[in-house]
Amino acid sequence: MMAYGSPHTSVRGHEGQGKVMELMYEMEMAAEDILTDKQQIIDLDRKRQKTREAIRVLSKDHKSDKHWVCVGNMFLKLPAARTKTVLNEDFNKLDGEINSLRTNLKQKVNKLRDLEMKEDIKGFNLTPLSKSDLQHIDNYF
Amino acid sequence: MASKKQSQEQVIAGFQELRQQQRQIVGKVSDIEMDMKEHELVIETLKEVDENRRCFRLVGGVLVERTVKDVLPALVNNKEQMGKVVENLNKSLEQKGLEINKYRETHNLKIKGEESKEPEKQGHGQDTSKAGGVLVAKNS
Amino acid sequence: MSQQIDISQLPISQLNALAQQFGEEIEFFSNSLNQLKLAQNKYVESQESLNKVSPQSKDKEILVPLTSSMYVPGQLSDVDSVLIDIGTGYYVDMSVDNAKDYFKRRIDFLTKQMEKIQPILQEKYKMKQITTEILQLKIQQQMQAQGVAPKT
Amino acid sequence: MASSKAQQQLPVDLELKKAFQELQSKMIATQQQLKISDAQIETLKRAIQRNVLVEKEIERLPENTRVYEGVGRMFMLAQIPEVKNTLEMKNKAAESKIKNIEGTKVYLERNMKESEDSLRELIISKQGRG
Amino acid sequence: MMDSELQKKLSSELEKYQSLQKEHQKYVKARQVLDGQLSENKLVKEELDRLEVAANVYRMIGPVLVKQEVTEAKENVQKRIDYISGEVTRHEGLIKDVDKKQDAMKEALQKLQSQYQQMQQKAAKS
Amino acid sequence: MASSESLVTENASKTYSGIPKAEFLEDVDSYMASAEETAESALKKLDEQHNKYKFMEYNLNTKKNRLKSQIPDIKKSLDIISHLQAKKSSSEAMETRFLLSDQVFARARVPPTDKVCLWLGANVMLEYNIDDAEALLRKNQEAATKSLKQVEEELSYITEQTTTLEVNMARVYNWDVKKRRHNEQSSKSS
Repeated sequence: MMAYGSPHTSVRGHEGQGKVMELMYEMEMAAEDILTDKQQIIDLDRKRQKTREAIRVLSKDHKSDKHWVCVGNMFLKLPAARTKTVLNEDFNKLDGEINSLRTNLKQKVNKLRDLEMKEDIKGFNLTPLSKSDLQHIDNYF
Repeated sequence: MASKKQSQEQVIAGFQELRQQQRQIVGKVSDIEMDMKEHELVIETLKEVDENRRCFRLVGGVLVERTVKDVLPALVNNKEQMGKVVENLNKSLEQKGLEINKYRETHNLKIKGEESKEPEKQGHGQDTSKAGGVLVAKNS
Repeated sequence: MSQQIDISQLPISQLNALAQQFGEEIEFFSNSLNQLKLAQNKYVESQESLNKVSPQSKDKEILVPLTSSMYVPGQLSDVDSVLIDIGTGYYVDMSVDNAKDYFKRRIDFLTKQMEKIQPILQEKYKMKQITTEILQLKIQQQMQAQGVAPKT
Repeated sequence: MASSKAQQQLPVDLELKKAFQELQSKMIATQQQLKISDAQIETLKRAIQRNVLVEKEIERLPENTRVYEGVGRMFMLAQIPEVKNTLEMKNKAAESKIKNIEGTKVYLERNMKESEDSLRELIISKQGRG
Repeated sequence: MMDSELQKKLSSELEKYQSLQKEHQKYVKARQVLDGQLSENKLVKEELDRLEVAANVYRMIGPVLVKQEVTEAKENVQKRIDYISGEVTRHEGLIKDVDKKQDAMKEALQKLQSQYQQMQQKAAKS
Repeated sequence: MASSESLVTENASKTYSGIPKAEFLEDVDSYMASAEETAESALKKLDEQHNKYKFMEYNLNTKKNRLKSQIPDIKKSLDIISHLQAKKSSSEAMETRFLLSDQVFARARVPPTDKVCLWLGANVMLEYNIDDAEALLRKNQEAATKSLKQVEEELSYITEQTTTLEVNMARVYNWDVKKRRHNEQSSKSS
């Protein structure tokens, strides 16, 4: 995983190209990782909100003593009290997952920032390929 | 010229038909091989458990309740049958390959872009199958 | 077919692009057609499975699908009504007959959708065929003009 | 090549050309329809064959074997004769479907032939005039 | 070099045009999604309209099926339909805007391109 | 035309779980000189290699999707098992609405049980004690998760190789543009 380079460094010799590419790759991976985590947090949060909504609705409903609760592909008829426990458990579990993701996310963001800082000092810009291609052609014209 | 052109197209169509058949056989073989692997895993699992345990087998939409000792031999047999089918398919695959080569020789066909390198590597026939135009009939 | 006249005036490159475009459109429409067909098959299956939810089946011993890979023995406890997922998070208790009607409606709906697509697809096939024909003719003409036509 | 050039230089009989084109697209459509019909028949026949095999398999089972019929995702306990009955009913339904499709096939083929004949007549009548 | 200025302009304009295209795609995709949601909700509404007032309707909230009055369910779905319809119209407006911008840019781009070509031809001759 | 080593298989020994590594083209000039390649033929080779990675990517994506649907199913099964465990010594039957077929839920009574049946594959279903079933499912869950992770890593490795190839293609292309430009200029000045 060593030999990488960006097209416009080619004219200036190839010292350190591999490093740059490696860094770029690392950064991309880190950024992607962050994005997936963020998406997951959003999904989990939506689920959490729904669970909260369910808890609220059921706490207002005193008519029915049993509820249909979805477990996998099916519904189980559970007593109101058990439903409440299940929902609360779900809620807490989701809460825990979201929180641990958030904590990790902070670290990941910091790491990415570190990587980007290095880039800044060296003065390499992260332009997309198409753009650099154009510049490259420009140079020759 | 019209008739000549027609026959060229027919030659190419015939060739593509053969390639299609080849691909179909390859596909079938890999399907059956996957199925065999699945059988292997299940057989291993069943060998480990009590032979009187309840075990069901699905036969064309009908689920039959039996025990492990009834199902296991049926599975082993099934797998053997599949092995034979694969063997036969591999034979016909070989034949198909020969047939294709012969067809290519007799009609003097070349795959475009193949002039400079060895024949197509196996398992990557994909790009040659796309539309017409990839094949060039040489008749000059 | 007024377009035909236009088509025959186009240069080879544009004809090529046009043929390709028709090809893509054909793919798109056949894809949607396939998807509709798949969805319809599911409805048909559901409709058929409702046929077995009948008074004779009351309390019958069944293997209950808990998930797609896990079953457990049980009994069918209600053969008069089923719960139907009508979409967007809504579920309705329906008598078995009403449920069958529901699926019939859905199947008919999809049939209509497919009947709308079919002629479009047919037309696209035709257009593609015409374009390819003209394209081939033009290529032949060009080859003749360049004197590279194979000997007859 | 001579023929294609000649065709182009002659004033094309528009009526004939149109009839040709119509026949051609009809032919393509019919052939597609026939192909679909053949494929449907093929699947149905295979289903029948499979059902026959299943029936044989079930007949070999000890009499008191518990068998379940697949209904959607669920399996419902059934008697062996019951299952056989269902299979036979399915086969009958499939056979009548095959008959239906074969009927449409005959219709399609006849229709096709009629179109061909009428085009032939058109050509003859034109030649007579020319 | 003379044409390098022009070249730069051309490429930057091209880039703008491409980003417009991307925007266009984004909106079209969003509208497709909305269209799908709209038709699904309409089908649901149709089904709800068929029901008797006493029918058992549930809404899935989180993992629980919560019973809902038929009238309330109908109102809810209608509200959703109204909202999505509004979104569809809004997206159509957005798409039209981008279309207009694209058309305008197309002309400018073509001019630039022909200018550039002329320039190149001149350079080749000299 | 002399046949030469492919641009990317020069170092075929470097692989990642059987996926060949695409070497970065450090020095286009010397490569093009030594390999006696025209830009066109070099690009074609790169493109072929690119297609091969795409093919592998497609296969891996199929695998990934299969695992991605398998994992939640196992999770669901485990969720339900925990309910069955809680219920197995009760006297009351469990009331359920199960998915009979697409969009249809039917009602069933499930008497307390300590047995479930699991599909093993190859059209075989085996009866398990709840605890054994749970153990098996957990094992499968772990294996599937691990496998998914590996597939994802392989996919990102392929993306990496594809990027390298794309950069290589761009470099060869640019090299060619530069050369043409140069030739034009030298012919002009002569």
